[in-house]
Formats: sequence, structure tokens, C-alpha cells
Amino acid sequence: MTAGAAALDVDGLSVYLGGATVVRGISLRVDRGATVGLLGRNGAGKTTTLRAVMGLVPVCAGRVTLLGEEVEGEPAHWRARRGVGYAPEDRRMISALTVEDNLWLPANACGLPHQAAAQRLAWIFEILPELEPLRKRWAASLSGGQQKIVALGRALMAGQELLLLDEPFQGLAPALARRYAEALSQLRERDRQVAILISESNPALLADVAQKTYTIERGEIVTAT
Amino acid sequence: MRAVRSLLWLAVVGGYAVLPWLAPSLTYQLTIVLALGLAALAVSLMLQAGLISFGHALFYAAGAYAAAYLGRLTGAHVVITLLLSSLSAALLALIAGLLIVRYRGIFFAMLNLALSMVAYTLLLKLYNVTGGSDGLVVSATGVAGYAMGPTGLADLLFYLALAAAVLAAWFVRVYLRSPAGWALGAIQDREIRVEYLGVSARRVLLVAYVLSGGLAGLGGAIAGIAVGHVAPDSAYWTTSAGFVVMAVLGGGGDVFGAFAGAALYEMLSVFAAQYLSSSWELLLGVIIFVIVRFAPSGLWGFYDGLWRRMAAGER
Amino acid sequence: MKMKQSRWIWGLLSLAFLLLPGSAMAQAKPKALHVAIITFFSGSGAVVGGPSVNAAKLTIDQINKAGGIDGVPIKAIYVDESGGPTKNVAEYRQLATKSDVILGYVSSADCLAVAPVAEQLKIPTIFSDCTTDALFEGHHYKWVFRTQPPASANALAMALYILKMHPHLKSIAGLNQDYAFGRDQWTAFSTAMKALDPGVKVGSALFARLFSGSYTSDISRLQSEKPDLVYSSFWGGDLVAFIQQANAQDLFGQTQVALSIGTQGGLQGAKAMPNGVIVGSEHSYLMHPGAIHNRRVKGFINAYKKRFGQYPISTYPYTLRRALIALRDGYDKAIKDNGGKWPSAAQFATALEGLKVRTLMGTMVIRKDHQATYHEMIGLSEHVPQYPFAVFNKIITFPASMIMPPEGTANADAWLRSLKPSLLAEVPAPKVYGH
Amino acid sequence: MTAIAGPLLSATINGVTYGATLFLVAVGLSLIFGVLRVLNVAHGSFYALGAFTAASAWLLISALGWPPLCIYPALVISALVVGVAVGPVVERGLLRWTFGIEAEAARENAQLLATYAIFLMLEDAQKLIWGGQPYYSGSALRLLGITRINGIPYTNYQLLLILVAVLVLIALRILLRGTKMGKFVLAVAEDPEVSSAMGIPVARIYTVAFTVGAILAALGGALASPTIGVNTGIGSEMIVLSFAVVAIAGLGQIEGAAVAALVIGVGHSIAVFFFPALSSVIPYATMLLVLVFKPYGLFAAAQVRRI
Repeated sequence: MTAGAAALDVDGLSVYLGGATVVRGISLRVDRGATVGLLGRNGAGKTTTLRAVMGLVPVCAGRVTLLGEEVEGEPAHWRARRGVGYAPEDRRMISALTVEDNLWLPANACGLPHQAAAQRLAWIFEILPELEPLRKRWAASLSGGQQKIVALGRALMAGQELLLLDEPFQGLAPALARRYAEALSQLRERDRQVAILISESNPALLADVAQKTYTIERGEIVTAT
Repeated sequence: MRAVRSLLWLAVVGGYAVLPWLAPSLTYQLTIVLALGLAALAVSLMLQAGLISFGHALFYAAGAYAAAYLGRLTGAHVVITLLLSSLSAALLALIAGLLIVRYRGIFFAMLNLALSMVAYTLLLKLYNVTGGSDGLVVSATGVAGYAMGPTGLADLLFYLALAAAVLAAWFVRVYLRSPAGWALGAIQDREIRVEYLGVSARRVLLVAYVLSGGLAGLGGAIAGIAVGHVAPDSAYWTTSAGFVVMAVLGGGGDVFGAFAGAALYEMLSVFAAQYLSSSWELLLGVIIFVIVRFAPSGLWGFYDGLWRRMAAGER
Repeated sequence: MKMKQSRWIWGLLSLAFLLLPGSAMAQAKPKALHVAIITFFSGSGAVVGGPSVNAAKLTIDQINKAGGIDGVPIKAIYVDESGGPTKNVAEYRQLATKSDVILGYVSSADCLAVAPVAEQLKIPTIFSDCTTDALFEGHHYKWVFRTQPPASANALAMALYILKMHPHLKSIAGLNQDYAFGRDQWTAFSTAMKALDPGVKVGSALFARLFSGSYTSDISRLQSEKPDLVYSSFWGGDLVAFIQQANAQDLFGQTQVALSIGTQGGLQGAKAMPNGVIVGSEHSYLMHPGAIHNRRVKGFINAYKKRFGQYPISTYPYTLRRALIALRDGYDKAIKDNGGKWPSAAQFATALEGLKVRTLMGTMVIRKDHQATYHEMIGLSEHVPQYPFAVFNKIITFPASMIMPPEGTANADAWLRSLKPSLLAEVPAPKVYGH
Repeated sequence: MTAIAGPLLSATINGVTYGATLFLVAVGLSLIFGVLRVLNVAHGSFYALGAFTAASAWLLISALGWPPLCIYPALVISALVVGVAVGPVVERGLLRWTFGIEAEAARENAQLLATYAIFLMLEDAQKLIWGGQPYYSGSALRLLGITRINGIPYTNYQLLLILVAVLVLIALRILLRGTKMGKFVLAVAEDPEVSSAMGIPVARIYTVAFTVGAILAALGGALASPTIGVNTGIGSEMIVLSFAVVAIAGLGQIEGAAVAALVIGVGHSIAVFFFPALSSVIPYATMLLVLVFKPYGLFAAAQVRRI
């Protein structure tokens, strides 16, 4: 890890998927402690960008640098162990496990010592107090909104350096969306080091949380503000 | 270029037709290759829709057993026996197909497997009807009212098989270029779009399945008469897997691929049996693996690619 | 072992052969007599293949060393029988292009399938081991011969022995292999039992899949029925597996077991065999301790043991040897009939009809219907200190005239049904040997 | 005991012992499918390799003059050796490339063919290593003696097989739900992508699951070896039987596989007792019926996969 480097630096990233180039020469930067928005319509390439950063889709050109380290070809689990947390848009709980097991998975998988993981979990419960009563429930039995919160908590478990949140507000009732945004700002207050990259299709929702916003259209960055 | 290719096919068929003259003792082997080729063609027809059948030996066996019963009951003309056997297999495919065309992917593969294994165990167990594991003798049948000698019958069968193979290949080619054939190919990855066009995917599949069953049955009947015997092994799952392998070896791209695959498979088994004694399956396994891994379009893909390159070079 | 040659090369060779004018016509003395020998080398039947091939090699070497057949040596190739009847028919067609005589076949299913093809291709074919009665029933083959007695003879001998030793037997049940041989054996045996003692109750008849190797369910099924006697015609690896599993499940302790060809499990079968099992066979050293005093048998056994390091204890070495001796004697006779000239295949086939063959332990006659006659022996298994496997005692030798279905029998079962209990009176007393 | 109840009890006991072996093999197949989503046609070969290795172990023990009771640990060791030697090689060396194929149909077809190719290779490998001769290690069946139930003797060895199958079932459940590794396996089975994003090394989990599946198949073969003639060809028989079990249970089901194995085992055995002619049709006919009415199996919801 290079001191002073950005949490995430994407340079000329292109992704070719299912016979088409989905992302074309994207460059973006997320500094430590910054919250950056990636704004675009459905199908613009937001999700693919986030997945490429996570290492879930193959990159055909360009560079991804995490915490000053170039990560070309490293698998997703390697990136997770470097402190990247990912909350996919469609939540993707492990339905065969309880909420608590879902939250523990990244900690165990990334080799966090038990003590540290327990502390981290307690910390997550402080930010997301609504999770605590759900710990023993089966993940599959939760509502979609609850699952979204669990997904954020799960991303926080591994994501001590960088959080990749894919359309976190998508499909949330307004009250729950407000609560989610509130949780994010709480997180900001308590941890000034963690970087966040949020994708979103509604500019109004991003305005409150992101200091910087890239707009993506048909796989290309068109504006950066 | 097209004309050259057509001429080449004519030469291939013509060359195959004179092989028994050059080497009479090969007649039997050459007939078997055609029979296997028909079964492989049947399997590759389903592969067009992206469906692997691990149970087509059912129809192959149905054709062979039908030939055995027909020979027993009536001593029918060999041409009639072949036609009726193929029809019986197609009828069986119709009945089975009504059920099977609802399934895709591994479920299609497994349901076919289950059906053929039920048939296999029944053939094995209904000793009084099917002869159990002993199987049945498929008796040679006379031609045009008078009985023929054994070599005459073998030659006749070879030319009948060749005619059947050419006809079947031509028919399948025409079918695949018809709207029904296009819809079959489209089922593989755009099934919903097929349905949007107002075409019932299940009906398209059912037609293909019945055609496929009939082809496999025809192959089975030819093999049954050529060998003179049929046993439950012909319905066992490894027989089905052999057809799949032939289809894949040949490449599903065109009808001739199936016959090329069958010829290669049979040649491999003969040569490997000579040089590798008991390890020909090992060789076959390695070859299948290499083809699936590195040349998924099979022999046909290789051949077609060659032509394409030549055509490109001409321009 | 070079078992197969390229069929393609053979195709070209036979083409060349056809182009040589007249070469196929004259019966010039060949350089060698090509014999294809078919038996099981792999799979569950492999228990029989090893000893068979050993005996064939030994016998052929002996014949060739003694000058061959009129100076022509026998050249054998050995082919694996496993793979089922369809595969064997296909293989037969290939062998027919390069063999003068085809010999062997253990499975009845294979014999039934191969016989019509042999007629079609006109190749003299001698079946050395299969026993199904159906082979010759309603068929008049010109090219097909069998040097092994049919299933009905073995079944009748077994029924006679059982009723002689257990006159108060009440019920029987059977476990047999589910194919021509197993079915034939059970039908013949149960028919003979009913004919000879109408009071015997015939219980369930189980048929297990050939070469399935696992019979624990079937054994329990038999045990729950508790018949006085369990009959089985298992052979080869199936027999070994059955003996081991029946042993473990204490079937032998619970009921009398009769194994119609119980010597055919080879060494492993004989080692696992408990005492007191009724076992049938036509002959073998194991079966007949008295035979060791026969000079010819002793010579064969010693030569075999010296060369292969084990006793020829199953039937197969003897049956294959018998077929090869019939082949030699048949050629000798055909040459004589042909005025000293080498015979055609048809002349050889004709010579086999009515041929008398002196075997290691008696005379075999090939009848006009191509079926050979031979005696059967039944005894009880017994472990003795001299050998690490079971040998036999209380042996009854049934002469061929007593147990063979008469020539031209169209239906062996009808013939068995026509037998009368009075036949039992003719059965000789068992011979007891002190070891 | 009435005339029916006695044989029925007997058939059930036999059926359960038969089902126990079937379960061991099928649950391995189910585990592999559940985690890797590969229908492993070569699974029957692992069973056969386990059986051959165990038969060789018996020969070795006899040759060395070791006490015969050594055979029981040797059976388990044989299974471990086979699974650990073959599983990772097959998964890493021969199957891994297929996971990169994107289109589902093309991937499934490539996997069916690749595993069939592996099946062919392993079949001949058996012949090359062990020859065509069958092996009989039936003595292990006798060493533990017999128990009479309702007057009919059963070998204690076969009753022990039931216990082993139950233990394996319980162990699998505990390992999967109670250990970190087990939870990783559950997560990968359900969603390999999200699992890797959480830091789970999916490729390694694949290898682990495949190896455990192979060990289970080999264990089935090793434990069955004393009760059968170990022969080339037992693998091709077993693979279709275990297909039948997992198809009935639903692909990827573990407890379901136990129930399905019992159904097939007892069904087969009852048929032996009451309709012997139909005994071998039972597994496939049941599979056919279940697939027709519940294509995803008795215990699987249409799309949700669990183990």
C-alpha cells in the first residue's frame, strides 16, 4: 500500500461482454475518505464498472489501481482481502445461512482474527442498529429492504478501505432510502478514511452523499463534477 | 466454390459406394459406419437446439428390435423392414417426445437417460419377449420375392444404407434450412423470441425429436440386420454416449459431420484395438477431451474453416 | 498378446487374394491351420479365460511338437469374449476372414447368436463350453459343432444325485443367471426334479443379472423362504462372489446348496467353498481324486502345473483341450477320407460327424446332430490337508447314455418331463475316496 | 410374523444396506453438482477406483500377513487416497476451463462431454492398472460375524454400512452448517460470484468440494468391494444409479439424496422379494416418474439450490 495514493484509480478501463463493449475507456478516481457517485441510466455501464473494479468481470483494456497497487488479473477474493467491500444491486444474500452468518462470511473469508471481527461486527451494529435483532433470522426470510441493509453491513465487514455500493437506493421505499443515506453519513462521521463509490441513476439521491460525481453514458464517462 | 464443394461431396459418396468393390471384406464395417452415422445425425439434430440426449440408444435399439420382430413375424422385404423399423422408432419418439420436449439442459439429458435405462432394463428382464440379455437374432430377409445369398444381402444392405444415409442427410439439410429448422436452431439461446413469433417451441422440438428418433431407428435397423443380432446393450447409456461423441467429433455444424464423426469413431476403435489392445477408450477419451477443449466445432468446423480460408484467399 | 489384426489391411489382403487366379480353388496344404479361440479374458468371466488359454497353449504346443496335423502346425489367436452377443457376432465376422476354424465360446447367449452367422459364412465352428439345449433344437447346422454336453444332461445328473443322496427332500428353490444358460439350467433342473419326484415342491426361481456380482438381497430372499435345497448354476466370477456372500450370510449352514457347475469358480471359488456342497462338473482333477492315478490325466496336470504354476482345477482347461483334440482328430480323419490330401472346410466338417475322440478321461462321441456325448460327475465338496482348496468326494459318475437327451430331441424339457422316477434305481452308488 | 411381514422386514433391511452404499456415492455426486454445478459423468469411475484400491489393499494385507481386521481401516484409507489423488487433478486439470464458458447450455454440454471423456480415460486406466480380472475381497464380509433378525442371518458388515452412511450424513450436515469451511461451501454453492466478492477463494472451494465428492464415491466403492465382485464396468452401472438418486432427490440435495437412496434401495429389494422380474427397473422407473411430475426432484424448489 502506497501512502498518499488514491483508494481507487481507474485508467482507460474497457470491458467486453457477451459480444459487445460495455465499458469503453473509463477513467475515474476515488480518494481516501471520499464518496464518489457514478451516475447513469440503466445499461449505461455502471454495474459493469463496479464489477470490473471488484474483479468479477474480465477487463480487456485499461488499469485498475487499488490503494496504489495495480490489481490486473487478481481474483475478486484477493481484492476483498485488501479491504474492498461490495454490495451488489440485487443484494444476493446467502439464503441458506442466517443474517449473522452472512455478516461473518467476509470476516472469516478475509482471515480477520476473531477478536477483530467481533469488534468490527459490533461497530457495524452501531451504525446499522436495525441489524442486531435480525441476527438469528434466515437471510431468505427478510424483506428486500432489510436485505439491502444486511448487504451494506456485509460490505462493511470486508470494506475497511473501499466500499463499492451498486445502486443502494434502488427499490427501497422512501423512508428506508432516507435511513440508508443516514447510515452512510453516520459511517462517514465515524470513519473518515474509508472511500465509497456509489452508482445511482437518480442524480437527486446522489447529491446529498457524493462529493464528486461521474456521469456515464453508453459505457463512457461524459462529465465529471 | 459452391460447385466445387458439391462435386466434392458427390466424389465422397461415389468413392464410398465403390469401396466394397475394392475391399469386399470391408462391406460389413462400411455398413456399420453408415448405421452409426444415422444415429449420430439424429443426435446432432437435437444438438442444433442445444440439447444433448444421453438416451438416443433407445431409438437405435427400438429400430433394431423392430427389425428382429419383423424378420421373425413376416420375413418381410428388407426395404420394408427398414422403413417399418424406422417408423416404429419414430412412433416411440413421438410418445416419448410429448413428455420430453418440455425439458431443457441437463434435465433433457437426464430424462432421455432415464427413458433409455428403463427400456434397457425391460429388454434385459422381459426374457420371454425380448430374449433377455441373449437378445434376438435379426434374420436376413429376401429381396423381391426370392431369397438372396448372404454376400448378396450384405451388398444390398450396404447400398440401401448408403441410399438411406444420403437421403437422410439431404432431408435434414433441407429441414434445417426451412423455417422449422431455423426455429430449432433458435431455441438454443433465444427460445422466448421463437415463442414471440407465434411458433410453439415445443412443437418445433417435437417434430425434430420424432425425426431424430426415426433416423436413429433406421440406423439401428441397418446395424441389426448387418450384425444379424440385437441385444439390450444397444440401449445402454454408453451406446447413447457413443452417438453423442460421434456427433461432437464430427461437429454439429452440418449433416456430413455426423457421418465423418461415425467413420472416425469406428476407425479409431478398429485401429486403437489393434495398437493399444485394451486401452482404446483411453485414446478415445483423450481425443474427445481435446476436441471439446480446443476444437469445439469438431471435424466439420475444421473442414469448413479450411474452405472459408480458401474462399477468402480467392478473393 | 496379438488378438486382432487390422480389419482394413485384411480387406486389402483378401482383395489381393481374390485376384490370384484359382488360388482359392485348390486345397493346397496350408502353411498353418489358423484357429481363433474365443473365451473370457476380462470382466466377471475372466475367471474361466486364464485356465482355458493355458490349456489351449499347452495342448497346441503338444500337438505341434508331435508334428502338427499332417505336418501343418496349429496357429491360434485368442480373442476376448466379453462384450455381449452383438459384439461377438461382429467380431466373428472379422475372425471369419482369417481363420480356418473358430473354437470356444463360454456364454450360451454368444453361441446362439454366433451359430447362424457361422452357417452363413461357412466356417467350421466348434463350441467348447456353452450348453444351452436351444442351440440344436429345431436347427440342422452344417458348420456348427459342440463338444460339451447340453444343460439338460447336467441338470438331470444333478437331479438324480440329489434325489439319491436326499430321498426325503421336500422343497427346492433356485438362483440363476438371467440369460439363456441360467434360464435353461433352472427349467431343466426343476423339470427333472418334478419328473423324478413329483412330491418335491418347487419354490421361487430367482434370476440375477449376469455378472452383477452382488447377491446379498437374493440370498436373504432365499433364506426367508427356507427351502430344503438351493440350486444354482452360477459360473465364473459370479460363482466366486456368490460363494463368498452365501458363506458370509450363512446360507450353507442353513440349507443344502447344489452348484451345478461348481468347479467353474476356479481357484478362488474352490478356496472359499465350504464342506458338503453338492457340486457338478464333467471332470477335473479337483472333482475326481481317483483320476490322479490315471497316467494321462497325471501327465496333463503335471505339465500344466509345471508351466503355469497352479493346478488346473476348473472344468475349462479340460473342455478346451477336448475341443482341440476333436479338431485334430477331425482333420486326421478328413485327410484319411480325402485320400491323404488336405481337406476342404466342408470335408473337415463332414469328418467331425460321428467322430470318436479319446479324451483324458474317457471317450467322447460327436453325434450326427453335431452334439457330443460325455459323462457327468457329481460329488460333495470336502477340504483335505493336501490342498489349499476344496476337492470332492462321494462322487457318482453318470454315463452319457443315462443322462444325454437322445439324438434328434426337439424339446429337451418335454424329454425330461417324460422321465420316470424308476430311473433313480439305475443310478450307481457314490464312490468314496480316502484322502 | 405373518407370511408377508417377515419377507417385508427382510427386504427392508436388505434395501437399507443397499441404499447406504448408493447414498454414499450419490451424495458425492450431489455435492459436486451443488457446488460446481457439474453433472459429473466420471463419478462412477471414482466409485470403481475406490473398489479396486480397496480390493488391492485386501490382497496386500493378506500378502503381508497382517491381521485381517486391518482391512476395515484400509477400506477408509483407500477411499481417501483415491479421492485425494484423483479429485484435485480432475477438477483443476480437466474441468476448470469449462467454468469460463459463459453460455449456460454450452457450458453444461461441454461439462457433460468432458466428464464423459474423463470417464472413458478412467475406465481404461482401471484396466491398465488392475487388468481385466475381477477381484474378490469377500472375507471382510465374514470377519464381523452375523446377526439373526427374525431368524434370517445378516452380515454385521452390512449392518455397519448403514451406520457409516448415517454418520456420513450427520458429519456432512455438521461440517456444512457448523464450520467456517462448510459455510464457505454453502455460500459458493448458492452464489459463487458474491462469495468471491466477500473474499472466499471460490476456485479452492471448488477443488475441496470436488475432492470430498470424489472421496465419498470412492468410499462407497471401497465399502461395497467386499460385497461385490470388483470388475471393470461397475462404474458405468453405478453412475446411472446415482444419477437416478440425485434426480429423484433434486440436484444438490443432501438429505434428499439419503431419502432417495433409501427409496431406491428398499424399492429394489422389495421387488427382489415380491416381483423379482422388475427389480432392476425400479430405480430408473422411479427416476422417470419423479422427473415427469417434479422435474427438479422431490426436495428441490424450482430454482433455489441448497446443500
